[in-house]
Amino acid sequence: MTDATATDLTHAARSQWWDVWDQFRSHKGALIGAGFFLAIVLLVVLGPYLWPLDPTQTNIRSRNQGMSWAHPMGTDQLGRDIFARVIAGGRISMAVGLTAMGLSLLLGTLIGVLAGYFKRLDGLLMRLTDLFLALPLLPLLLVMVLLFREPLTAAFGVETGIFILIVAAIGITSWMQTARIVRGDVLALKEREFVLAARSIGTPPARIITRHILPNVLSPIMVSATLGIATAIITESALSFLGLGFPPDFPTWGRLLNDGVQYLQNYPGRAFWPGLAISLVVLSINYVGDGLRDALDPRLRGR
Amino acid sequence: MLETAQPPHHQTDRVPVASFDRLRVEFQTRGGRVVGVDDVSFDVFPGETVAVVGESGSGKSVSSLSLMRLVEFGGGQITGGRLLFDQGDGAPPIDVAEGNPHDRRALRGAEIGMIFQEPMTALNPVFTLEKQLTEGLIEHRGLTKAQARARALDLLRQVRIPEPERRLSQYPHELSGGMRQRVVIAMALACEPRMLIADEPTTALDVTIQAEILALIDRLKRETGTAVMFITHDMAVVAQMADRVVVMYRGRKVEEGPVEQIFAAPQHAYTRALLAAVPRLGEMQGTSLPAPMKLMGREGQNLDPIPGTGETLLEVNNLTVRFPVRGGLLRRHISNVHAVEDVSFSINRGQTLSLVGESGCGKSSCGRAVLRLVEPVSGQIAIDGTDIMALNQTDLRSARRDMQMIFQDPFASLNPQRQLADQVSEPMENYGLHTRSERLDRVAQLFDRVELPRSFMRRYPHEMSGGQRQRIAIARALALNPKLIVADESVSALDVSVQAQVLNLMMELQAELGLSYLFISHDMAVVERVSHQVGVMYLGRIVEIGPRAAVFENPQHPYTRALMSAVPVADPTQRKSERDLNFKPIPSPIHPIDHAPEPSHYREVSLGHMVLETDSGY
Amino acid sequence: DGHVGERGRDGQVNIIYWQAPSTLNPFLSGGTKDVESASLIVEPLARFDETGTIQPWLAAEVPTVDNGGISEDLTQVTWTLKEGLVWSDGTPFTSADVKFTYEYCTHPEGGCAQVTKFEGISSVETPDDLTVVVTFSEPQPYPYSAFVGGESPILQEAQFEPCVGAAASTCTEQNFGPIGTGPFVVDEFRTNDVISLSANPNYREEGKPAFASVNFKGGGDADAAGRAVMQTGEFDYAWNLQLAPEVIAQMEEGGLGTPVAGFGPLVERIMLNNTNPDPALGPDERSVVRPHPFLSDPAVYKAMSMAIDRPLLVEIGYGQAGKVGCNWVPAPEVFASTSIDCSTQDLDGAKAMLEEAGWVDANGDGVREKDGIELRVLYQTSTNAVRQDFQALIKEWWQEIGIATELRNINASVFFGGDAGSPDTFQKFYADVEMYANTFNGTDPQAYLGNGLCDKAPSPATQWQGENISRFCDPEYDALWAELARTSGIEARAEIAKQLNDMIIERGGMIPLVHRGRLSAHANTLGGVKLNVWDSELWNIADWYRIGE
Amino acid sequence: MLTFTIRRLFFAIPTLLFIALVIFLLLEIAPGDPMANVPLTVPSEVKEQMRQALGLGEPAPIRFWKWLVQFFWIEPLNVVDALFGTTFAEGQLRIISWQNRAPVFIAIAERIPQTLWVVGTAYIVAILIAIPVGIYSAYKQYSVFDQAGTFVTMIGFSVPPFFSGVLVIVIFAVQLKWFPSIYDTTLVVDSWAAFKQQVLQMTLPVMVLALQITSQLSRFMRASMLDNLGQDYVRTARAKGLREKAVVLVHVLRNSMIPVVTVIALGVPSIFGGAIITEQVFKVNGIGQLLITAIQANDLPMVQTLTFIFAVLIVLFNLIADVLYGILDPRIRYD
Ligand SMILES: Nc1ncnc2c1ncn2[C@@H]1O[C@H](COP(=O)(O)OP(=O)(O)OP(=O)(O)O)[C@@H](O)[C@H]1O
Ligand SMILES: Nc1ncnc2c1ncn2[C@@H]1O[C@H](COP(=O)(O)OP(=O)(O)OP(=O)(O)O)[C@@H](O)[C@H]1O
Ligand SMILES: [Mg+2]
Ligand SMILES: [Mg+2]
Repeated sequence: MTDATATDLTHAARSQWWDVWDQFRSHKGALIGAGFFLAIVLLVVLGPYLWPLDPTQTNIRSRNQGMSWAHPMGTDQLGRDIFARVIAGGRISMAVGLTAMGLSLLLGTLIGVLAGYFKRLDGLLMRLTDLFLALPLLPLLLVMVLLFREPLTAAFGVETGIFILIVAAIGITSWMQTARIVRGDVLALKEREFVLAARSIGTPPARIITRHILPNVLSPIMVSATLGIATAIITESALSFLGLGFPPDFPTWGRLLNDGVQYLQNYPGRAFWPGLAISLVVLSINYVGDGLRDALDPRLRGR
Repeated sequence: MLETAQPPHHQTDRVPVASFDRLRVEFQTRGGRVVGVDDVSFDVFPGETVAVVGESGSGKSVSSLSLMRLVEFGGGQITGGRLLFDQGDGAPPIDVAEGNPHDRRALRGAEIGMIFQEPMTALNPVFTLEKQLTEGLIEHRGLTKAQARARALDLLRQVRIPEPERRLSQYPHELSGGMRQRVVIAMALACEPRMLIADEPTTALDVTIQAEILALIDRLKRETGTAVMFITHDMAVVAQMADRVVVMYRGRKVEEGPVEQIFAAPQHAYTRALLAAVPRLGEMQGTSLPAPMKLMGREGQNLDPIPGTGETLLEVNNLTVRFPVRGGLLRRHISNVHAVEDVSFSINRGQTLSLVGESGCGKSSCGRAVLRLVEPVSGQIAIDGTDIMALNQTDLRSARRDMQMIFQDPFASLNPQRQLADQVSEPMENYGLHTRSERLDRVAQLFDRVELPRSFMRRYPHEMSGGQRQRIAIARALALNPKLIVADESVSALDVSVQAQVLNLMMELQAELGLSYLFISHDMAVVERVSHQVGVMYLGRIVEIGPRAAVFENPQHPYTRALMSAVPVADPTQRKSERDLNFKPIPSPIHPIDHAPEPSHYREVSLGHMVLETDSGY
Repeated sequence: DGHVGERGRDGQVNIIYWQAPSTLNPFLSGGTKDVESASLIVEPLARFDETGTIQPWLAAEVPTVDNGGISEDLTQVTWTLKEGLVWSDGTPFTSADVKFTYEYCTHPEGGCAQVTKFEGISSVETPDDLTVVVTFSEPQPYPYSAFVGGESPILQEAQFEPCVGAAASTCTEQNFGPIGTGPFVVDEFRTNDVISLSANPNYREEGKPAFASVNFKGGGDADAAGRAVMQTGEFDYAWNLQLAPEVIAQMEEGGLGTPVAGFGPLVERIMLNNTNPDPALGPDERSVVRPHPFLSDPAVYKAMSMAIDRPLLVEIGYGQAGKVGCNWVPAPEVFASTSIDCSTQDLDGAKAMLEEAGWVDANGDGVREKDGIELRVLYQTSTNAVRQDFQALIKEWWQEIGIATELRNINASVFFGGDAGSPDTFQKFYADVEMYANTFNGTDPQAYLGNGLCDKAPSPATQWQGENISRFCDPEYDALWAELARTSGIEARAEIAKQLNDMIIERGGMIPLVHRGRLSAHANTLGGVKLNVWDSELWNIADWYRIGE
Repeated sequence: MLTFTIRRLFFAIPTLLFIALVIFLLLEIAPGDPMANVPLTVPSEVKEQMRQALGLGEPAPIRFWKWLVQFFWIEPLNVVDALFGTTFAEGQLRIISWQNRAPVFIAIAERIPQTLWVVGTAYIVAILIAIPVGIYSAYKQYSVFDQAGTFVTMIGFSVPPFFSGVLVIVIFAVQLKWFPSIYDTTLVVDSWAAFKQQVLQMTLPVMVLALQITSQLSRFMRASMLDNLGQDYVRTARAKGLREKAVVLVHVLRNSMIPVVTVIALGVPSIFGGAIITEQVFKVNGIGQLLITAIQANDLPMVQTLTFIFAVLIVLFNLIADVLYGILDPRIRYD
């Protein structure tokens, strides 16, 4: 055995994240997905500098144009440049997706870990999770939007206010799955010997959670995360569809897609481009998620 | 390599059932092609047991799976050699390695039966035993359901499963590990195969059950003339079972020969090292103190016995541990698992007390209760005069500095996500000892101490072998300079050679640092090697406790005797004659909440050698 | 080709309304979808035709002063019913049913949505089975409100008798299946989904309706409804296609149906706040205290109006279904003022006007100011794609003439919800300008023009109820309106109405934008459709027929 | 098992009451008014009168209590009356919708058939597609089929139904004219032709919905199969010489189905809840559309009742999923 691992010993000592990266790199789909995702992120972040057209600038003389050099994705019914709108929409949609996912992960992980680790809290927190699962999402979202939209827009301005609201609405209604998964994993981890070992060497509970439990539930959390971004983007678009999302003068991918649906026959491009953007992001994120799951699983990495 | 070595009863006119001919198997992995076995050749004759031995990863399983053509399903590929199998109908043997694995289906189950290592997972959890037993019969023998059922009953009787009718409708989880393994054996035997492959069939089992299973396989071989290929890394089992032995090392066969020859005059250096590492029951007869083992290829070993001191370090009195069982509509506490029942013992400074006993008898619970990792129901625990039971959580935490634990599974007891140095320094960090750089120095010293290169400090557990991981666990336990270490099955999961190294390490540390161990194990040979005192546990109670020599040489309690007789001895000349080992099934440790067990009463046989007089349920 | 023949010869007609009817009792809802679907079944005494002319329906003739139906002092109207009318269940239709309808809707606990139709009536008498005498407490120069039009049909007393007052809401069977005199009877009513109807066997006209059954589907969106008529041919008639003009054009290329437009008095307008909406004033003072800091200056609101390119708005938002709107009351024809023209955008003129009035951009931030007051407006409306397009465009134009605009849009159900506790209703008007559309029922604008009266302004005192949203207040206007209320004779009334219309626009009540029409579509095989915006669109369904190949 | 079920049912009652309260409070504090859809031409005093007629004047706790009584007592009595012709519930006020002033359960009963037809069929179709796809993808992991399957399921996961719905309408109803674009809820299936018509009108919405459900289910199925394919008992089964088909479709499948079946059970409430957007796009006018119109019209009794029914179903199916788990997996024994 010692001999068998002799070759192992010659490897230079490396950090854990190098290993993860190595494993990730060997997953072709994940690598391509990550590439696409990065490209999209860069585009929406740097887009406004590279493509200086104002997404809200109307131009009546060039309405409903097709693809051209001046307007790579054409223009809409008020002559606004769709490319600029897709970029601007992406900023909001991606930001919503990422932060809503972050919030839902934070909640889900917190509740999952607490419920899994502290037996006394388990019953209470799991009933809470049940409650949220049983609460019908749509009316809940609706009520939240109707209720807090005005105070928040008053306090933070339209954009930030509604952003906070949508992110909170999506985050608060989507953490339950994560919480359940994390709790299950924590329950299992708690019985693992290394947690017992940590207890026997005097590690306090808080440190056991942060050092021993959390890193080991990272893999399911990451998978929830990647799915969460996609769901959040889609939920935001569904909210827009039902008239509950950002105000109509804010381009988001969901809103652009929704507006474009009416013109599907006249100007298919109007629905196609934002639709493509959403699909690309979801696809790439899912592939990244697949790769991450493999990369974060020590069993796979150990081989 | 050693083709000249012929088994005594082997006549040249007999045809081997299976012959491996320059077998080579490769695996396609992410990291490229890996050779599993290479150039392996040996024969298996009817009515003969060939033991294939070697450390973990040496290619034992891969060879056997190749013969079943199952290796392809695990991503392997037979890239060279032939696998001749004789179907016994006078026709020339067929080459199993040809064709695609699906075409060899007729062979599997019908001609070759296979028993796997893990009885817990080898059975499909959602089907009844009847379904799993009859499937193969219906498939290969074309029996009707009723016929198959009759045969299944027959098989269960053959493997001595009580109440076979009832078992047929049960699910695997309703059976104990030993029974499950019998079912697996019955399944393998269902179609009366010409050859039986047993891949570590007893590694996961208790000694008592192991003895039964081994006897069963041996009897079947003799009665039916089946050829048996027996895979194991346990030399004691080999000595008991094999007619011939094939030794494998890193994917190659290094030695082959009759069992007596292998044990008496091993040729290859690896075989010699392997044998030297095996603790043999009875080896220590006549001595009273434990001493490190002599290992191959190690110079300047200090093999002095370890005397310890006569000063008491740990004193445990009337320890009782119970786990509540909830039930009913309101999930009220209705009964208790009596895991540890009125147990008393003491450990001297620098000495080792071993607890032995079958799975579930309460050894781990007892060890954990000493550290109050599980809360005892009652009893006194005093270490160095400190009353552990009286401490509050804060004081308990600081008291734990004196007591550390090493666990069974070195893979499970290390956090897979943290670097080794961090894990070793964690206890010091917890108690705020030393500065960061001092801690690093200390970790480096500890690595030296457990004989690991310092370059390993930035590694992760998965980058280590099992033995290395266990060393890390020991280093971590040593970090706080404890007085007592509870070693819970610390070497059970390791290969023999590694096990010997770790045992030696522990003993050296004891000699140098004056550590005391509470050593928990079910392996009698290991216990004999390391302990000053031995306690035998049964159903939560210590049935016999005393100096090692006294307990091993003069066992008084019937359970201790049964246990001793079940242990296989690593010596083919001392084969146990076939007796019907008849162990009673262990009664349930669950009692209603108002059950008040009798206190334990002991009879002193000789100085310090106590035997339980109270009814232990055995 | 189907014009004449026996009843029910043309099989089924399929109608789609993208808003689904929730009840067939128009007195309980007031929603257009409910009123129009009910008009297939229950009918009024008289109704308006496609030109807005009143026509006798269940009455033998329309009462006028000339034919003696209206008393000289304008306080009594006598309706004479057609003879031999029967309900669809075969029982005779009598004046008692008319009187019952009046009692039903005016019951204080009934929650009748059409109760204003019966305002001013002191009694309804039935001297005989065919005569109904309606007495008003004051002279009514225009008495065609009660029992006229699709919103005020006659219910059967025998059926609705148990449903008066608080019991109205428990009468599911009646509300979902009223017995009427109209061309169709209800077979099945599924709320918010679909209504199945079949020809009324007792319908008063021989050979009508031509269709044996009606499938009235509701729900979805205008897009799908238009597609179902013009592109897939699944339906014969689609109501109110509020769609982008180019989408309509594309659908028309499907070749199966034709869009038809009709114009009533519906006007999309920007209301100007005549009070000060400054948040600093606090909720009870906001939009109560006069005047507005800068909107009271005619130069400002006139410049704002001149800066708007209305033809473009029409083209983008409504196409065929819109016209440039310069008036508050754009229809009927006789009441439409012609004195204001607003169809050309004049940005330079607007700038000049502001300049002249002293609004200049002295500090160079692009916003004009005067006496320390900057021209910054908060422009709110309900959430709706076309309205937000309008907002975007108008904001740009106003920016160009130096008026900074902040846009705000509010969920329609809150904006129009009338919840006195919400700060966002259109009635509270906590903004400088707001945009929405409004109209009136029937053809007489008197009540509608009354929305400009001082005492109709919403305020905390009235729990923010009241229809004078812009808080326009001008004693001259009030006096002129009182005169209108006393004048009879259509010409004279029209003259005063036009003056009132001009007055409110010239003096800063509102900026009309688009005169909106109703655009519906019918299949090319459906004959007899006459789009009527003054009454139910389905008013003449009895005359509809299938055009043979 | 029985005690487990009983205990869970027992605990469900306070949970449900609490959920009912939460829903009520949420709806109560949300702004919006049932009169918002009444045209502007109706003066505000009239609207106020209509509000009073809806019982809006009463304080919230009384309305909640009334609703509870109506939901848990009067409505069940009405069901009894309808079944046995009794008159227990006569004269008792049922839960009345604010939109049309009719008992909400009448509308709900009308909506259930089409929701079951469309969403239920989609669910079944999705299961029938997803399971084989998942099995095959897992069995041939990283094969072309698996990769293509992954790609398609991801697309299905990422395309919102309001887009895919209109897309299939434009393609199949407008361009090809194969299927109708608007669902006819009055169609009675009493003949072969009507059945054909029903199949035709269901095709598009079922297609759109099934794509989504398939996407998710097949992912689950694949993961679960992969988990089980590596288990030891699979090797045992092969060592017995069973056919590969038997190994995969009997041994592995049965184990893999355990988590998937519970996922399927947990998804059943969504059938009743309807697929809001898809129903809207195809005018199916099922439960989902009822809910959304009720929300838009601020019809609180309807929203409250529907959402609560939905919550009940979720709680119930959570329990069913747990029980199913116990039944399918002999290792699990709830006490
Ligand atoms: N599926 C696989 N993929 C890659 N390599 C494999 C696979 N199975 C076995 N191997 C490699 O083949 C070699 C032989 O493995 P094998 O399982 O035969 O060992 P073994 O002697 O049975 O060990 P153990 O005692 O641990 O069971 C090892 O180096 C192992 O890493
Ligand atoms: N946390 C627990 N809750 C309930 N019962 C427990 C718990 N831990 C152990 N037990 C029960 O207590 C008894 C003793 O268990 P323990 O783990 O001490 O046995 P052991 O001798 O260490 O066995 P093994 O050799 O398998 O490790 C067993 O019957 C076990 O099922
Ligand atoms: Mg092996
Ligand atoms: Mg143990």
